[in-house]
Amino acid sequence: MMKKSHTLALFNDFEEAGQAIRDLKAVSLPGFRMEDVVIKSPIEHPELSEMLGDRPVYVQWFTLGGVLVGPLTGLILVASAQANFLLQIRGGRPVVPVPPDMVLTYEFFILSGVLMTVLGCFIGWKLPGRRSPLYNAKVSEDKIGLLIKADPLVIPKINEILARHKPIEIMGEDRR
Amino acid sequence: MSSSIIDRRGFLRVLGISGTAATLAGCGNTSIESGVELVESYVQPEDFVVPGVGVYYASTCAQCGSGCGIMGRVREGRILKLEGNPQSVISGGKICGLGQAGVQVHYNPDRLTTPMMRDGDGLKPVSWEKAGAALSARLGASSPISGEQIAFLTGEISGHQRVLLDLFMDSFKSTNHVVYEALSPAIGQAANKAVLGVEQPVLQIDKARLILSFGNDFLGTGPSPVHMAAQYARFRKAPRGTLIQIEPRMTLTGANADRWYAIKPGTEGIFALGLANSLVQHQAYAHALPADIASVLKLYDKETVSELTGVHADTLSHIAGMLWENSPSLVLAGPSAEGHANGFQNVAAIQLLNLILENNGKTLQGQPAHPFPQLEPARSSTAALAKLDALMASGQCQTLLVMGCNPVFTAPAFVHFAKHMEKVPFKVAFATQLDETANQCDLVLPLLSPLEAFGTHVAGYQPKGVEVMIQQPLMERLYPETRAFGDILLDLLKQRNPTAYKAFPDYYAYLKTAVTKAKPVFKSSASDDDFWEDALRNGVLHLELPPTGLQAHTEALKLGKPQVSESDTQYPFYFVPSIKADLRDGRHANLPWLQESPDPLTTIVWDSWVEIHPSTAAEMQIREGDILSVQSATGIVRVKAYLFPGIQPDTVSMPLGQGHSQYGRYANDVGVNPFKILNPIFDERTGELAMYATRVVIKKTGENAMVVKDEGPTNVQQGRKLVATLAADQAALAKEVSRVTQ
Amino acid sequence: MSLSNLIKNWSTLRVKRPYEDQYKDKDYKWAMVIDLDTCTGCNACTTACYAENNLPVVGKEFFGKGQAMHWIRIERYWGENEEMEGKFPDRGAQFLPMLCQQCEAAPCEVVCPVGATHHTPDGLNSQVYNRCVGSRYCSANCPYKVRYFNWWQYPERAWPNPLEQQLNPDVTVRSKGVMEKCTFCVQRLTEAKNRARTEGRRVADGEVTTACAQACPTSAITFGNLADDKSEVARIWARQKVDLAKDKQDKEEDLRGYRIFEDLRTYPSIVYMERVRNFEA
Amino acid sequence: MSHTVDLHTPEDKDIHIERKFVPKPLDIDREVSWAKINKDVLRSLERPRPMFWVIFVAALALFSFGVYCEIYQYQNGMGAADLNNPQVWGLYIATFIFWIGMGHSGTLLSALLHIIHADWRKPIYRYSEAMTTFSLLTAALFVLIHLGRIWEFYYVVAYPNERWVWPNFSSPLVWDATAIGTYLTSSLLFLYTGMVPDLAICRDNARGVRKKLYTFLSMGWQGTDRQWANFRVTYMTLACLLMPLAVSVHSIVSTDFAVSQNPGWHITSFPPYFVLGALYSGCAVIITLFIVLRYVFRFEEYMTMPILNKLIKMTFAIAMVWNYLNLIEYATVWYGDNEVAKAQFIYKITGTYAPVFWGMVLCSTVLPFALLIKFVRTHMPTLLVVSLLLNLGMWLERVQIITPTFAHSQYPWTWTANWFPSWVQWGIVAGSFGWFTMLFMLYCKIFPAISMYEVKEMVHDQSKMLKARGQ
Amino acid sequence: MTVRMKIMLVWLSLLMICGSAIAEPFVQGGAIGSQTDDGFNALGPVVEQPIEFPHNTHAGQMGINCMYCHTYARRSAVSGIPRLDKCMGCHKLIESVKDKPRIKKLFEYWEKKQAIPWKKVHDLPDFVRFNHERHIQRFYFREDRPVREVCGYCHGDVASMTTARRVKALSMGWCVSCHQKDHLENVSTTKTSNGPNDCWQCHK
Repeated sequence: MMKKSHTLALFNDFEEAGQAIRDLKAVSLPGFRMEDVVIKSPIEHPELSEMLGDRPVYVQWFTLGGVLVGPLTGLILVASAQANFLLQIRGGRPVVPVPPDMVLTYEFFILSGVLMTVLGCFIGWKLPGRRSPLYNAKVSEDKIGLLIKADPLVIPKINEILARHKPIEIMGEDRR
Repeated sequence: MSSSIIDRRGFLRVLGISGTAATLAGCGNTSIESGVELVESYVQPEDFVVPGVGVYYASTCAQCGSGCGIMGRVREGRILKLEGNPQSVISGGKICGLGQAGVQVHYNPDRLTTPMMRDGDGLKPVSWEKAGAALSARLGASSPISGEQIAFLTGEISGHQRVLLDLFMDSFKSTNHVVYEALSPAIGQAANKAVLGVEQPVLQIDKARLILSFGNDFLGTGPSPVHMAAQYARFRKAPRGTLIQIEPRMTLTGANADRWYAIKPGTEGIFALGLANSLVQHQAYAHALPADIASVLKLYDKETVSELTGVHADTLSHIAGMLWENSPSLVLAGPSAEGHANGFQNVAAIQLLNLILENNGKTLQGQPAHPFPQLEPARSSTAALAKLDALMASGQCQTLLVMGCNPVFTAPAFVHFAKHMEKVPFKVAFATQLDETANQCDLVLPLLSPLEAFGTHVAGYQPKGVEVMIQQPLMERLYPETRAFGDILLDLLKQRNPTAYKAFPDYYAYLKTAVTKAKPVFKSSASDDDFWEDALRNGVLHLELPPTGLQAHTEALKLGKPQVSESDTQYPFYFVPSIKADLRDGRHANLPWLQESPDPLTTIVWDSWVEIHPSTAAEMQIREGDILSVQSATGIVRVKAYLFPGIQPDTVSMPLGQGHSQYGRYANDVGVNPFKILNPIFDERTGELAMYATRVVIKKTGENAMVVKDEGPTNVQQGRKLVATLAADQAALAKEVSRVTQ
Repeated sequence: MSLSNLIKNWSTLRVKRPYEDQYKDKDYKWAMVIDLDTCTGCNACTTACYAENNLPVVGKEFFGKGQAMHWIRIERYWGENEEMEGKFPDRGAQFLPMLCQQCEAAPCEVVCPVGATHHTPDGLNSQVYNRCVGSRYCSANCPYKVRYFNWWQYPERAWPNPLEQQLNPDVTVRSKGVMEKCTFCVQRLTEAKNRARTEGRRVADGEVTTACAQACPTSAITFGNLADDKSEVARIWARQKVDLAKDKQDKEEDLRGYRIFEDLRTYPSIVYMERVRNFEA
Repeated sequence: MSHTVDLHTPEDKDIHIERKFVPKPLDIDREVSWAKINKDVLRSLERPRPMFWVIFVAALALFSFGVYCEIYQYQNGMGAADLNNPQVWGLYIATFIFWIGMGHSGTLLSALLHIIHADWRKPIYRYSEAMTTFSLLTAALFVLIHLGRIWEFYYVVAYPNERWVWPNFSSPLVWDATAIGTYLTSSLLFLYTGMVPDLAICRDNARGVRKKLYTFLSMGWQGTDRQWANFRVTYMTLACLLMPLAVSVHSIVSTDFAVSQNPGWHITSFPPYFVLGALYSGCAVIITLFIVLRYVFRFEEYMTMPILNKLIKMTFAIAMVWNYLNLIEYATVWYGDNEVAKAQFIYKITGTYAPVFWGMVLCSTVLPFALLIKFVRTHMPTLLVVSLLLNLGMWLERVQIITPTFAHSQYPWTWTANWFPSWVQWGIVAGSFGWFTMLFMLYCKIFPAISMYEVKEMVHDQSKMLKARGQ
Repeated sequence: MTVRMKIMLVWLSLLMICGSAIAEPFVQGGAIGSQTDDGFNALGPVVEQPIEFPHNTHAGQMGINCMYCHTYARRSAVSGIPRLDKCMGCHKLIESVKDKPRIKKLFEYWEKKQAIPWKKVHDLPDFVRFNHERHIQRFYFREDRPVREVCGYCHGDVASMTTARRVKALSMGWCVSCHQKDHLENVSTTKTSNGPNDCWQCHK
């Protein structure tokens, strides 16, 4: 299989980019799949993303894991630390008192939830990572970019489709 | 806390690297170390010296004249703490705060470490050879002085030190051994002697059902506070006695009274006679007094007495009623009753009550005659000081020796002691620390601290039988250049009379010989050495003697019309100095523990203050901390005001003991010295200084400063049940478990 | 090991003190009785404590700032309510020696962030100086305000040579920034317990006492082992019907024993005996 | 624009109610272009108004003085602060609560308003979140400063160690430490995660060292659809976790007091009271910073008056709730009829520290009503002064919680009447304000203080909405 | 690395953290980084003593009981250094070694009646109270263990050294690790007990 190549088209607004995606979806080209289309935009645009098909997000599962494991670990850590050999009676309370441990468990619950969520997010982002081969600073300003990965052979065809929707610019790897 | 009371003195010599190497324990080393500190190491210690275990040695407390037996906890050659010696009847195993602070006399950072000699304006350290030469030149064998030319001024001194001192003075054919205690009870003693036949009757506080005390602070500053406190504890157990205190300014004892009454200063005798008048109305006491006295007593009716003393008339009959309901009772006179122009009269009148109530032999007893009267403390008096002062002023006195006495500080301003002292060409002080008097001397000789020296003490107040207290070193001397007072005296005596003292290489040898010689009196059959060892181990030689009876000389009382001195418009306030249990006349102001120990009644520390009743303060718009000028005819001091409810409204009070200028870092520049504003008023009968008779005027200066005290902004309990009080008739004291009564 | 300990001893780790009488089978429970009727307020105990426990003398300036270090302080009240009654304190002053109450349910213990203060098996409220970080939360939480903080580096100022030689080697000299308080003279207790253990016995009544109790001229302070029924302290507690584990005592009118702030449920180890006054006088 | 609503009542179909919708000023001008947003915000990283440097240098000076005081205190002991036996905490803990409290509004603005999709938060949430983070850092500093042995602070941290000892998990201070640690970590992560797209913008427009910094921090963000999708979920999840966390943090801080038996502290309503107080003081600070940033960085177009107006309304609402809880607290004390607590309360309002209490009442209870006046809401200098006074009031509130309780506790003997903090204490407290301002200003200089991508969304959404309405 | 692998890795490390927390919430054998193979060995510095005392001769070759010289160990908190007359007690009579330089030094000290300034080798921080008496009573007298084991547990095999050198960490974790063990109460029972776990037992 040949090494795939990229192309990046910049559009002025979401509608034009949407049209381009619709067109891309309609055609069937060898060596090009819809999964290889990536939108790069300055803001989030869920409708546009939905057009690309179902792209699942796993972050919630990390959160779930975090909020389950965190409190359990926290509680066991706290309680077993209280019950170690140098255990100390304090203020007439039991050595392993429940209310304070609950407070700490709660904090552990949130902390590990947050940590795991962020962790999951970064994994989902595939960050930190290298930049993909094609990038234009304008996508962080006001342009919408479509990054398409495909066989080098079909790239011209794809560019053609993209060009229909008044892109400001189409960048290819060879042109860099 | 091993209570093995062990006595050897040998351990002092064989200590190797002793405690002097020990630094601030616990401060420096906070990690595991190797090869940094030295191990406590011994050459040849006694068997009982175990590193890490404290050993207790018996000795005698020299902080005041009570002669309490103490025990010192010694570890690694350092004396750490003093406890009471249970062998001693006087202390009964207890100790007061003043006694505790004895270690700070010993470890005081301002201790005198070498002899000092006058060089120009200041004192310069010199060697003992030089100091000894100067001393020999003046007081040696060839000394020309004698008689009135030499004077030895000391504080209360007893035991063999006193014996040697007397011998020393004898060698000069002089009787000028002047004993001056600023707070001496001389007036009371004279009155007691006149009425009861003894200077200081033995009190049985615990046996009394009712104590009526006219300003007698037996719990704080009496002749033997620790012993009296123990008696007081028994007095408070079932059947619980009642304490009524009548005084112008509340003392510590007054603060513990069941009922406290304020009275105009100096009228205590009138009140006592008023009581006597009421008592003799009662059948049981009707014939207690000779008719002539009884008839004059009639002048002292309730109303007159009430008007003169400021005490409500009903109180008089109430107390009289209490007195005849509760027998045996005990009526006591204290310094605030004694220290007046009519002080003798006051005390005699108060003792008259004891006679009426037939307390003699029950709660008051005579002290048995001491088998060694030469060891007893010499009586002090201000009259003797005045005589010495005159001697110095006239230039007759050639040599003045001072020990344990600081008249430059404690003598009233009108005596001009410091000025007259300058006229004496050779002045020697024996001291552990420089004070105002020593600073004026030409030669100052450093003494061992009481915890380093051998000695004997005999208390002036012997509560039970007779005790000779043994003082022994608890520690090796801190400073090699310091010497025992006894040794210095002995050296001088040897120069005066080489043959008589040949047998004694040092004061220790003298003491041991002298004490063992007394063996027969103590009915001991032990060998000399064993007797001596026993004495050291116990710290006390006790001889059980029955108390003697008291006499009744009602004629000593000169009765007249009840009258008081006219009120003085220029000086409207009575001035009542108060004696603090720990600072006394100021000789303990150099001890940081005592400076920081709050005054029990005001909780003030590190300061002087003037107490004024809140109602008077409100009239004069005085708030706490306002700096007032307190002015008498003799002098003026500026001092902070403290509002104190336990004081007669037209009276102000100041604590004694502060106001030092040359007494080390802890005493200097703390407070003011009220001795300096005392007026020259003397007791009419004895000629002693009347300390409580001064009158003053107080003025606001407009300045204000914080009063440093433990008490916060409130001095009441705010209803929070901190100290609960139960009525005596409700408390089932008899059912209680108590060690005190067992 | 800790986890297994947790599982194995779960029930004992959940014991609430002191109402589930934990001293029943114990050898020691140190306690005290202070008789306010015989306490004269003379301050001998305070000075004895300075001598025994290496308390620094802070000096006038710091005392004035409220930074004194007296583990036992004698309080003097003029009245029980919000105002003093009458013109004079007719019934004398009300003295109260206040020291750490060694509470069984001590408010200070719970709040120490580092666990520098805790309850020892013999019923003392301990303070471990080298663990203390100085958050002062314990003092903030102490209803009796008997904890004292080292506001300054006192050892540098309080014991100029040779005063430092008086320091008790059994007691740590505290540096700046740590909390301290009355320990019931734990160095004496430890020594006595060790000796008794070596000799295979329990510490006898009267064998060991605190510095304050030892000095007290009127013997107003009694110290001893509450776990020993025959000790004087235990007998007084029993006679005064004060139960360590109760926060409200059902005692008769004529009994004098009470504990301060019992209603705060701190279960103090010090019983005060009411001051008695003859109101007929 | 008017608009008729047909109610379709079955009985009488003729009834028509006419409603008038007054056009509200927009939160932000919808015509502003995305490129301009980038330009305006990025400009703030380059050249602020000179006032920025005035503020920064003043803060630096204040901070340096605080550091000097802290060194002095470190070397001499806590006595340098004139703390004493009952007054063991002084201003340190009061200021600690103040800073902790301040941190709560950032979360409220960013998390709570995010959850409920209140769009007006978007231009202002970034700096309020930064404020949260820095005020937490400052608060954590006070935890250390007030320790007698600051060099042993790590004893409070639960970490496995050779000595086998652990911190005391029953101590509210350890809860505090844990809660603050959690909150600091979480809000830092929240701030950072939310900032990644903006960091990418900065990266794309920066040069030199800054470029390297932004490149490192943005970690290769490209704004792909996957990244955006994950971002949305993450951001919402974090917001959901942060809300209960924020509530728990300040209620835990309140347990420092509420679990103790001291009169004036042992109050059940303390946790909500603290949380509301926290939000209150935070909102006040946000208003202050709003005015400052708006001026210093020329953000007039984004931090608009309508947004400020909403903020002020929210502040007012919170102030009223706080007032209510305050009243409830006193009512509880009074009705609870505990003599000691009552005496303490009376002391608080009449005793030595009564000026503190009445100062609080004036600044935090009475002054918020000034926000009802339009002039106050629209006149920036006045509003600045008012918001600063609200802050002062909230600081006084913390002081009046702590100092009078120590001064008038259970135990009468240790009451204090004239305790006053020393210059060292004032210096450290002042230094903390310098430290916070310094950090915050530095942050705004280095990172975009306005969330660019969200303002873009806002503009986008607004144009969409208006388009839908047919404008 | 796939997303899945990353997820796996995270879960794995998380499990490890939890595992360590549950099993043992502390680290044995000295502060992290200072541990040696068997846990607690931490050789102290060489301490130069005034006399290079040969423990190996006395305790090793001649087999003298430690407590013959360190006699306070069984009755005091501190074991103490032997008093000088103890050394002399024997060495006065041992003619054969009198000329050795170390013994000459000893005699010099004795003549001067000066204690030998031995340096502390095992010096615990000042806030720690270690009681020799209790440990000796418990393990030497009650449990009847050999003296070289009882003393050697903390001091190492001194019988093989000349002057003593610290060989154990003497750290708190080390003390606790032993206190926590189940020690036989005495020779004849199987009943065990731990050392005290109360802070105030060792801290003052």
